[in-house]
Amino acid sequence: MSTLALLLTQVVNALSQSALLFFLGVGLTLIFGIMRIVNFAHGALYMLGAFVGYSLAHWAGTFWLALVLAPLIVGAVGAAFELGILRRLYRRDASAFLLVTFGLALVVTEAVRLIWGPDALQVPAPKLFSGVVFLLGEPFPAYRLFLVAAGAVMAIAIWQALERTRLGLLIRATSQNAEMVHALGIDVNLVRSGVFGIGCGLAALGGVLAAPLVTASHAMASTVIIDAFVIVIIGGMGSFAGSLIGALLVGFVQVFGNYYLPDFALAFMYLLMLLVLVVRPGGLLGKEA
Amino acid sequence: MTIRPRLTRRAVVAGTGAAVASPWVWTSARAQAGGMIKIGMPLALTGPLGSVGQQQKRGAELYAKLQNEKGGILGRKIELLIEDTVGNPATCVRKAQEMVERYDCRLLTGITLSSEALAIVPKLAEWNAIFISSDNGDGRLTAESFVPNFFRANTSGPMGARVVSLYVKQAKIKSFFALGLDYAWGHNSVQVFEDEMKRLKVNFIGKVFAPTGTKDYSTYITKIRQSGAEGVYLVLAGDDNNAFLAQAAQYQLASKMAMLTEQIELVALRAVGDASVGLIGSARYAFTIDTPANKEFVELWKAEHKTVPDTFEGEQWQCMKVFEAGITKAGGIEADKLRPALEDLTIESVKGKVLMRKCDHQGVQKGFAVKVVKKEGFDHPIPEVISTFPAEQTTPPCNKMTYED
Amino acid sequence: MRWPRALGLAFVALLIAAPFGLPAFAMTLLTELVILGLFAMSLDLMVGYTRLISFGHVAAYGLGAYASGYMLLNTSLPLPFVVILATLLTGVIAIGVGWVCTLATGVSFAMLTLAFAQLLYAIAFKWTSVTGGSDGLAGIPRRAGPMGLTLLTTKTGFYYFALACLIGSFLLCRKLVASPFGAVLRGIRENEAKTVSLGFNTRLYKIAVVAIAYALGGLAGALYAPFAGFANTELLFWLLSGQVLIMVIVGGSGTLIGPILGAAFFLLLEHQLSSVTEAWALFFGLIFIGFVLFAPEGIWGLATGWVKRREKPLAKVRLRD
Amino acid sequence: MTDAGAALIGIAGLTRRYGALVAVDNVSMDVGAGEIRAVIGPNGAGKTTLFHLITGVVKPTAGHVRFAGEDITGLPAHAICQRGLSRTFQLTALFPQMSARENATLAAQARNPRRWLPFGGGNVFTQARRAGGAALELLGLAGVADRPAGLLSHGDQRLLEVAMAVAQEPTVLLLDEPTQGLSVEETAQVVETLSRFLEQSHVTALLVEHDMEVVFRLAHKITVLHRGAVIADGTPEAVKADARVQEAYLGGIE
Repeated sequence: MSTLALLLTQVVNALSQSALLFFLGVGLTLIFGIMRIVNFAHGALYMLGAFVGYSLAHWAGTFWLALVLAPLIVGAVGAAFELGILRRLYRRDASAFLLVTFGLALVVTEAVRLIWGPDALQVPAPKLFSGVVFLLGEPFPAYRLFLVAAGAVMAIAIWQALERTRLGLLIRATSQNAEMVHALGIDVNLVRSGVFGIGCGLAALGGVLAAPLVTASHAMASTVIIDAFVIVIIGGMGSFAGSLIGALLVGFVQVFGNYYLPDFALAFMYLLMLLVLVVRPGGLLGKEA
Repeated sequence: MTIRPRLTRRAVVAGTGAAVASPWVWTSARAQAGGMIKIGMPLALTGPLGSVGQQQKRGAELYAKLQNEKGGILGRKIELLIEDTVGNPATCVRKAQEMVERYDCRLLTGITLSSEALAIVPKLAEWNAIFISSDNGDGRLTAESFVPNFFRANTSGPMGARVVSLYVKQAKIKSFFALGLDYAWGHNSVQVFEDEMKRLKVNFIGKVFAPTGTKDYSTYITKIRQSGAEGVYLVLAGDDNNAFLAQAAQYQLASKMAMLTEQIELVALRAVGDASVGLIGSARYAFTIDTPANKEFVELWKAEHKTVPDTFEGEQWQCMKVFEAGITKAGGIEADKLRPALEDLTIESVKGKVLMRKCDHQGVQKGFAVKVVKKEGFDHPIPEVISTFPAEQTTPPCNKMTYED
Repeated sequence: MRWPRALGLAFVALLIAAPFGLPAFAMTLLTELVILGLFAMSLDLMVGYTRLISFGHVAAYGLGAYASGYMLLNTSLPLPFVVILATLLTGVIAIGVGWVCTLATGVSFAMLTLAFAQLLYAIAFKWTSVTGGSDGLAGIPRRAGPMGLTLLTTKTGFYYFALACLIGSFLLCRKLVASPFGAVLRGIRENEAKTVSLGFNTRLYKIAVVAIAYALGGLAGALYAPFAGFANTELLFWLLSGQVLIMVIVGGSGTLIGPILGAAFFLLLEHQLSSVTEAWALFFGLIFIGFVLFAPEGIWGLATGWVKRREKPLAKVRLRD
Repeated sequence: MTDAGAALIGIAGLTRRYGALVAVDNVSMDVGAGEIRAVIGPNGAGKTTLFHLITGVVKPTAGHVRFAGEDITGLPAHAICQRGLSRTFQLTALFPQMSARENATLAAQARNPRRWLPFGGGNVFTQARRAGGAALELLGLAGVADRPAGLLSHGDQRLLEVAMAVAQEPTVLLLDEPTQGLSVEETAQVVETLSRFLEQSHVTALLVEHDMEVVFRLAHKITVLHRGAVIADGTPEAVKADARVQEAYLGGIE
C-alpha cells in the first residue's frame, strides 16, 4: 500500500469512527445542555438500539427499517422515562439524576440480556453498502463511507434543526435560560421530554449503525459510555459543535495513535482530555468551567 | 404528602431492607456429611463474558442432571452451586469463599476469567479445595502460578497457539503478522506462535496488541494489511473477536491473506455469520470432533437443547468427566484423597484420551485444527475438523508455557 | 440528638463482638464491608462535604491496593507499616492529582478524576514488571510483625485491624469536618464563589481535601489487597468509581456514617440478589430508582428521620411547659 | 480629586475589554480613608465590572489598582480580600443552608490566621463567632441569627451580606447595589440600617448603586460612570447639578 493510500485509508477510517462517536456524543450533550443531567444510561440505550435494530432488521428483512424505527422506539423509551421519573426530580440536585440514570442503565442492560440472551447477534450491513469501494487501489468498505456520509448528514441536519426550526429555537433558549422560556408561557417540561427522547434516540441510531461493525453485543454498553463522556467534555458540555469537534478529535487520535503507538491505545483519549481540560477547563467550546 | 407514595416508600424500604438484612447470609448452612457432592461454580453469567459463563453452566447442568439420573457418583447426588461473578475477581473471590466457608464445598470449577482464577488459586491450599479448570487459558496457571490443588482439564492458550503453528507447518504460509488482545493470554499465545514461526523459519513480520473492548479495528486491519504478510494470526475472544471478524470481512482481508485464529467458537460464528467462512484455527472443542464419546455427547445435548454444543459446553462436560473419574478413583471428595487420584488419571473423553499429568496438572489432550464452513442443516457456519494433532505434540513441557521443539 | 450517638456506640460494640458470634463466611463478608465502607466514607469528604463529585475515586483504591500488594510481596515490611506507607503514598500522589483536577470544576472536575483513574488503569496494565499486568498481583500475604506479632495474620485479627482503621478514620473525618477547615469545605459546597470572595484560597482547600480523601481511599485499598490476597486492574476499573459514588449517595452524602451504611447496603444487596436470581441487576437498578423517588436523603436520612419522628411528641411537650 | 498620597484606594487608567466591547474604559479615581464613595451610573455603565476588577474577580486589560500603597492589580480574589477589602454581591450570594450566624462566622473566620486548622479550632470558632455575632448585631440581624440564610426575607439577606463583610472587620467595604431587587419598604429599611451602621463605624466604603435616593442618603462623594468611563466626580450636590449626568441618566433610559 502506498503512503498516500495508507494516509487516505486512515483518514476515512478516522472519519467513520468519528461519525459513530458523534451520534453518541451529540445526544449526551443535548441532554446535558437542556437538563443539566449526566445521563449514565446513554451507553445502555445505545446497546438497546443495536438489539432493537437486530430484531427489526430480522422481522422486516431490511436494515433500513431498523435504522428508522429503532431510534424512534428507544427515543420513546427515553421520553417515557423522563415523563415517569426524571420529571419528579428537577428540583433535586445532580446526585439524584446520577442515581436514577445509573439505575436505568442497569435495568436496560439486564432487560436486553433477558430478552435477547447473552450471546452477540449478527446484524449484517445493508446489501447496498456491503461491498467495497477502491480508494487509490485499496479496497475500503462501502459501509464505512456510508457511515461518514450519515454522520455528515446528521450533523448538518441537527445543526439546521437547532438553528432554523421552532423546536431548535426552544431547545437553545431552554438551555440558556429555562425559567425565562417558562415565563414566556412555553411548557419547558415538554421540551425536556422531547430532548431526552431525541438524545436517547440518537444514541440508539448510533447503536444500529455500529451493529454491522461490532455485532449487537453486551459489551457495547460498558465501554462506550466513557467514550461518549470524553467526547462531550472535550467539546464542552452542552455544545453541539463541541460534540462534533470532540468526536473528530477522538476519532483521529485513536486511529492514528493506535497505528503508530499501539502500546498507548488505552491512554490516548484520556491524555487528550487532560490536555484540553487543563488548557480550557470548560472544554473547547464550553462556556463555563 | 398523600398516602399513596408513603405506602410505596414503605414497601420499597421494607422490601430492600428485608433483602439486605435477611439473616441467611449471616448464618452457616447445615453441612450434610456424606450427602451431596457439592461442586461450586463461580461463573461470569452476566456482563461482557456472560456468554462463556452461560455455556459453562449449561455444560455442567446437563452432566449433573444425567449423572444424577444414574445415581450420581459413588451413590451420592451431585449438587451444583452456581453463582454469578460478572467476571469480577473481587466478586469471584467472595462467592468462592462463601461456597467454601458457608456450604463446605471443596470442589470448584467454572471460574470464567483467568484473572479470577489467578486470584483464586493461591487460596486453594488454605481452603483445602480442589479446582479443576474448564476454560482458563492462561499458561501461567500450570507454570509459574501452579499450585498443587489446581488442575486444568481444558486446552490452554499456548496449546491453541501450538495447534495453529502445527497447522502452519503443513500449510506453507511464508510470512506472518499477529494481532492479539492486550492481556496475558494474548501476549502469551502470540509469544508461543512467534517462537514456533522462528523455529519453522517462517518470516514473522510483526505483532500488535489491541486493548480488550476495542470497538473499531479499522486501524489494526490497516496495519495488518500494510505489513504485507501472507497470513495473520489472531488471538481474540468474545466481542473483540466478533468485531474484528465482522470488520475484517468488510475490508475483504481474507482475499489478501490467510486468517488463522487461536480460538473458534460457535457463538462467534453465529454472531458474524458468513464473515467467518473460510477461517482456520484451533478449536478447544468442536461438536464435529469424531470420537464415539463426542457423538454420544452431541446426541445427549441435542435431546436436551435442540442444538449442538459449543466450545465451553464441551470443555465443561469433559471437566465434569474428570471430576467423576477422580472422585470414583479416590472414593471420596476430600482434597488429600482426590489430588493423588487425579494425578496421572486417564479418561476417555469427547476429545479422545485425556491424561491429567502429575507434573503440572495439565490435561494432556489432542489438538484440533478446524475450518469454518457452511453446511446444510445449519443456519450458521460450523467448524469442521481438518487436522488432529496428537497430545504429545500439543501439550507443552511440564510447568512451561512455551515449547522447545 | 443523643440517639445517634447511643446507636453508634451500640453498633460499634456489636462490630467488636461480631467475631464471637458469627460464622466464618459472615466474618469474611463483614471484613469486606468494613473495607468498602472506609472507601465510600473517604469519598464522602469530597462529595458530601465539598461537593467535589469524582468519577475516578477508584484511583485511590487501586493505588493503595497495588502499593500494599507490591510491598507485601517484595519487601519484608510488616503489614501495618505497609498499610501506612501505601496510605501516605496515595495521599502524596493525590496532591498532584488534586492540583490538576481543581483547575476545573463541576463535571469537568469529575472527568479529570476519571482521566487520572483511567491513566492509572493503563499504567497498571502496561507496567507488567511491577503490577503484574493484566494478571495483577496474586498470593499477597498478610505478613506477621512488627516484632513477630502474628495477630493480624489471622482472620479475626485482620478484621479488628480493618475495623480499627475504619473507626480511626471515621473519628478523624469527624474532627476534620467539625474543624475550621471543615467549615471552609462547607462554604465551598454551598457557594464556592462566595467563599473565595470572603478571602479563602479555596483551591488549596480542595487540593487538601482531595489528598485526604485519596489517602483514606488508599488505606481502604491497602487493606483490600491483603484481605483478598490479590490486586489487579479490576480494582482500577471505572465502574467501581461509579459504584462507590452510588454507595455514598444511597447511604446519604455529607454524613460520613451514611456512606458506610450505603456500602454495606450495596454489597449485601448485590450479594444476596445475585444468589437468588441471574436477573439481579434488574432489581438492583429498580431499587436505586426507588431510592431516589422515595428516600431522597439516603439510608442515614431514613434512619435519622425515623428517630426524629419518634422524638417529635417529646418536643411538643417541652414547648407547652 | 483627593490628594493621591492620602488615598486608600488609588485606581489609575483601569480598563477591561470584552472583544470590541469596552466595559470599563480608562477609569481613574481615588478613595480616601473614612470616605463613603458611591459609584453610580445607568444599567450597563460598568459599575459591577469595576467592582470585579478591584476585587480581583476579573483581571483588567490595562491599568492599576493600588490599595494602601500596594499594587494589588491582578491578584487572586481571595488574596485581595485578605488585605482588607470585603465585598457584597449584586445578586445575593450566601450559604443558603447555613444559619445567618454560621454565614457571619465563616466570614469572620477568613480573617483568622489559623482559619485552615484541620482539627479542634475552638479558639478560631470562638473569635469568629464573636466577630460574626457583633456584625449581626450591628446590622440588626440578631433576632434571625439562627434561621437558615436561604429562608430569610430579601431585605435581611441583603443585610446579612453586609454583615458578613462587616464581620471581617475590613479596611474597605465594597457594597454592590445593596438594595437591588428589594421592595420600597425593604429598601427603606435596609438604607436606614446601613446609614446608621456607616455613621457609627467610620469604615471606608465604596458603594455601587443605581438608585439615586439611596446614594444621596449614604455617600459623601459620588463618581458617575457612563459607558465604562467617568463623566463626573464630586459631592452629591455637585453631581446632582451636573448637566452631563442628567443627560446620561436620561439617555440611559431611552
